[in-house]
Amino acid sequence: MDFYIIDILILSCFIGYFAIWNVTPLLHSPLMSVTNAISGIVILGALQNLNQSESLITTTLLLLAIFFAAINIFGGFHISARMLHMFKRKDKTND
Amino acid sequence: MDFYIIDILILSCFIGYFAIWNVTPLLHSPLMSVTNAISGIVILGALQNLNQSESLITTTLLLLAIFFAAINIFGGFHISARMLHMFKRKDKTND
Amino acid sequence: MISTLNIIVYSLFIISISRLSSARTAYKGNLLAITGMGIAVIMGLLCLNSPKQLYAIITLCIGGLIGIIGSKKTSMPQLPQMVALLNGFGGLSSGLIGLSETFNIPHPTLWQIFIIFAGCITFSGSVAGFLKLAGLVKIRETETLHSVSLILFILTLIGGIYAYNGETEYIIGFAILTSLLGFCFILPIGGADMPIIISSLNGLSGWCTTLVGLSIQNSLLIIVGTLIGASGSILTYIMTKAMNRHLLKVIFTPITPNKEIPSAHPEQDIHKGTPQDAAFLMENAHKVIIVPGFGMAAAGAQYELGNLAKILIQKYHVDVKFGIHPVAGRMPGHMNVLLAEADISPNLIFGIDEINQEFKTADVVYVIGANDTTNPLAKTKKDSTIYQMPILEVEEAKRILFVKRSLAPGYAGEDNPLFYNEKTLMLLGDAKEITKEIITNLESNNS
Amino acid sequence: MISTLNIIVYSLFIISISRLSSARTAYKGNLLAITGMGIAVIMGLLCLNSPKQLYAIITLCIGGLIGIIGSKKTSMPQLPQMVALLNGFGGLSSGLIGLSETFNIPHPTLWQIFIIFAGCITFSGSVAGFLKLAGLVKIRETETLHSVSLILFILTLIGGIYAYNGETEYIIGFAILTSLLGFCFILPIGGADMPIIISSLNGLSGWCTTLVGLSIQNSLLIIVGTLIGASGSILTYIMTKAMNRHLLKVIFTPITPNKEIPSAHPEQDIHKGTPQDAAFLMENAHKVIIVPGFGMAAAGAQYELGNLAKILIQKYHVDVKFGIHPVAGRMPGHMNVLLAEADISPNLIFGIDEINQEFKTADVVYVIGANDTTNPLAKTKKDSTIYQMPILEVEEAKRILFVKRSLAPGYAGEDNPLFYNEKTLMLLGDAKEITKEIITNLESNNS
Ligand SMILES: NC(=O)c1ccc[n+]([C@@H]2O[C@H](COP(=O)([O-])OP(=O)(O)OC[C@H]3O[C@@H](n4cnc5c(N)ncnc54)[C@H](OP(=O)(O)O)[C@@H]3O)[C@@H](O)[C@H]2O)c1
Ligand SMILES: NC(=O)c1ccc[n+]([C@@H]2O[C@H](COP(=O)([O-])OP(=O)(O)OC[C@H]3O[C@@H](n4cnc5c(N)ncnc54)[C@H](OP(=O)(O)O)[C@@H]3O)[C@@H](O)[C@H]2O)c1
Repeated sequence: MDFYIIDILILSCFIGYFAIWNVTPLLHSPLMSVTNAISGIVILGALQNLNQSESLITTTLLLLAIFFAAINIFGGFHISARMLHMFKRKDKTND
Repeated sequence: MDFYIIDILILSCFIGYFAIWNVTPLLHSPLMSVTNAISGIVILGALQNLNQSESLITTTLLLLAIFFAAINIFGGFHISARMLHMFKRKDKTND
Repeated sequence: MISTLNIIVYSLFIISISRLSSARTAYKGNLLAITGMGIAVIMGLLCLNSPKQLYAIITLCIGGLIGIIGSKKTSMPQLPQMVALLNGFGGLSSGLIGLSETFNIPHPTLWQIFIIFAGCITFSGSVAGFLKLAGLVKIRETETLHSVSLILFILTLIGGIYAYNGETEYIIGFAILTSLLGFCFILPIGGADMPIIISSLNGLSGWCTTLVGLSIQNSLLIIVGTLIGASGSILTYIMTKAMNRHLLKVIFTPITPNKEIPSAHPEQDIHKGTPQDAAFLMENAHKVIIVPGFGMAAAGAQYELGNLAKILIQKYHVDVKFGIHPVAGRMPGHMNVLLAEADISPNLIFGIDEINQEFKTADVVYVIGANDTTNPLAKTKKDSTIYQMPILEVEEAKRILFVKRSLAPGYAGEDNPLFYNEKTLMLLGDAKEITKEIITNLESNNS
Repeated sequence: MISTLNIIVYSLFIISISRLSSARTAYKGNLLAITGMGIAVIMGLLCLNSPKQLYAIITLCIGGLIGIIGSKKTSMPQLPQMVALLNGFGGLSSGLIGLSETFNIPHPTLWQIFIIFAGCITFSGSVAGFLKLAGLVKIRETETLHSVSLILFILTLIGGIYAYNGETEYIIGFAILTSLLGFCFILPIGGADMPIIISSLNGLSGWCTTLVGLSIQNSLLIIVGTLIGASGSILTYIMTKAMNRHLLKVIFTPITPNKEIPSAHPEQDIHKGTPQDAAFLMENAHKVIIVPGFGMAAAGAQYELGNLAKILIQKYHVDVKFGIHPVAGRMPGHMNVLLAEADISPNLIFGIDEINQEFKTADVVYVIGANDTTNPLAKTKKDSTIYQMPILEVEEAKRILFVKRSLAPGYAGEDNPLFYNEKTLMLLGDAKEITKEIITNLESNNS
């Protein structure tokens, strides 16, 4: 099973590689903020652990983790949407 | 464990997707012959099974499989090299 | 250890494919793939125990030798059939592995049935493709073959169920039925649709590898197979786009070529020209676009074409460009390989979108052995197989020179109205000969 | 079921990133990513049991609200610091998860130690980056900070070993030490090197997610984390290439800005100009290239720039182009976002390679709030931080108009010889005000 995880790691690296070289330099800022928001997926780890959490301290820590991840996710996607909206508009007026 | 295999399948599909769109149409013929040669990797399956093979019939079938895979691999890489060599040369004379 | 090697092998393969993004890096990319394959095969051989190791090495060497000899004997115009055949061998190999696995156990698994199915289809389909591409068979009774395919399909389904229940005879029967099915299925498909079929089979051979990987739980095979499967499928998609065909249409409405149509126009309707005329038009042109097609490949005229371009550029300072349709030739990218063979600069070569903007300003278009890819019927004739295929709009140029041996239609079996166009000069004859004569004329003139 | 959802989620993420390949598809790409995240979060919430589910939803809503408000309050020039801060929160979240896991078990695993380490470094490093980008700290004692970092690094190592042995206090101590380390480590790094740091931290936050995934055996987190980790790392590579810097050099040889240099040249050495002069030069030019830099962003002059371009094109038929250096502004691609904000057509915007071929034929270059990215010292001054960074070769144009408030150096702390160039006219003042005045002049003239 561990072998498969390593395969998954390597394959994901390749996908990251290909996906990023595909991104136009024009959109490097949105790229950073989108990937930033996506990395908030770590919230799933907090949610998953929250179920097993029994002590107050771990629950608090996990809720804090959820809190910060939520800022990251909502803030990140919102600001990406703001940026990309401008590019979309720009694109429309010229094509 | 099965889940991981599905992940591996999906990720490989994405890599295939990205890799192929990256290939210049100029090289679609070599692409086909390279991927063709690479698909000869199935020879590993034959080799792996050969070790466990006990009857004459399975050994024969597997050796046949090795035989055809070998044609595929050597023929495929050789013809790819021939094609790509021409592109390399062409490239040199113009840059 | 083996797991690390696995990772190295598939990484090398992935990198090698992504190196095909430019002609400069591609050759080394192929070497990477060869390295990967070398590692994998040696790894596989080392895991074998003694006598079998020897057998395997001997088999491998014989097969390898045959492969290399086969490849050496293949000329570039024959490339498509060679690739088809090799592809078939890959599929056959998977099929044999699947078959051999069923002998060890009372009941075959579903994976094994799938492997046998996909492997045999790939094999026999590719062989059928090979025969068609090599021009060794001409099919007229597509209707009959269609019915046979249908019956075979039903038989195969039934055979598959029996095979799944385990009797060795049924499994072998199933394999044979599947092979016949693949053969009869691909045989009637129109020649013009072959690029699509070849790339689908290319993808299918990848999926075979995936299935073998799933069956023996080997992630290397799964990854590499899927990679190739996906890439072949996408290439198929690109080709169907380039020809504006749907895969299902390709398979289920094969073309019956109507070789009779041209007789409708008597030869008098065309304007015949001589190589002298062609040379005159070209040397006085500012811009000449050369549109090569499969006939150029068949005649092996690529070197002459290279010389023609050189003399026009160097002696007459003509702006020479090559326009390549994505399906010109007999497989994707085929024409580019041929032009590369003749050392023609990639800077002179343009794809369909770019070159279609240039025809308007071209004085002469030299259509050499191309036909379907220039056929304006693609825009108008609804019941044609090339209907809505994007074409090279040579009609827009001031003059069109058409080199071919007769007024016969192209691969798609469709008459070409351009032959009878006012602007067209037909140069009937072999592509190589005619181009040579044009060059002789151009060389002798003192401008 | 959950496994299928996982696949959908990461596929959506991958597709959304590949949609960023063009401005046309990017907005929808972001929506896809949001959809994916929505599915994931709802899936996660549904698996929770009752009271905790409520807590989680409330926390999520509060956090989300803060995030959205924060994003709304961020102006586009402030983008870099906002992205840095959000990135830090992502890291903090991972760190907290790692920390909480260690409370459940007698001995933390190696994964957990790694998560805490990477999470805390990402968090505090990003906060340090935020402070520098927002201009809230100015560091002069880089040497001292360097020594502090070294000591902290050794302490963290020791702390890590103790933490691995299990005492809760040690683990918390370790987390605090790591956070301090990240902070002191990033703080002295030169402002000009921030794009590199920000993209590395971006990647690092991805790797944190991977580590959490490895620790809780969740393939979704592993895949998504690695994807982001790899993408951030490659972006870092692209940035180091664009600035010709090595990551290790960035980290270990921070820059001490020498704000004193400019005093060497008295103000008399420069040619001062007025907006009238600028308007006169521009309206009589055939080709004007506008080179915006961070100062333009700081002044919020993008709308004025858009108007300037419009009036020059429409009223004076000038050929207007924008030249954007890859590190212009304060984060990768920053300047493009600002120009997009002002509705400037992407057809007018060119990257460094393209625009550098255009300066030769330009009559006027309007350098507005850019400095380092045009500094010819990058070619000659070996001990400079910008040494060998590719620059926009504005020197090649006939006339250079330089808009900035003073003769102070740019982010890299390097004097700019262009200020004293014969061709240069310095327009000292705020970028927005000056551009406005130029526009007023252009509007009032009747040509
Ligand atoms: N690229 C691919 O992947 C691929 C693969 C398979 C099929 N196809 C199909 O093949 C066709 C390609 O179009 P195309 O325009 O390249 O070729 P085409 O339509 O097949 O036409 C080739 C022409 O060349 C002429 N010709 C043959 N040998 C010649 C010789 N020695 N000297 C001079 N002329 C010669 C033939 O006419 P005469 O007999 O009158 O000389 C024929 O009309 C399309 O229909 C395409 O769909 C493409
Ligand atoms: N793109 C990125 O990813 C990134 C991220 C972080 C750092 N950096 C670094 O930032 C620099 C970017 O170069 P750059 O040429 O864009 O900018 P720069 O070299 O930082 O120069 C900006 C100039 O704008 C002037 N300025 C500031 N506010 C102004 C205002 N309101 N009106 C008019 N002028 C004003 C400043 O001069 P006065 O004070 O005299 O007005 C300053 O010299 C590079 O060193 C780069 O490495 C880039």
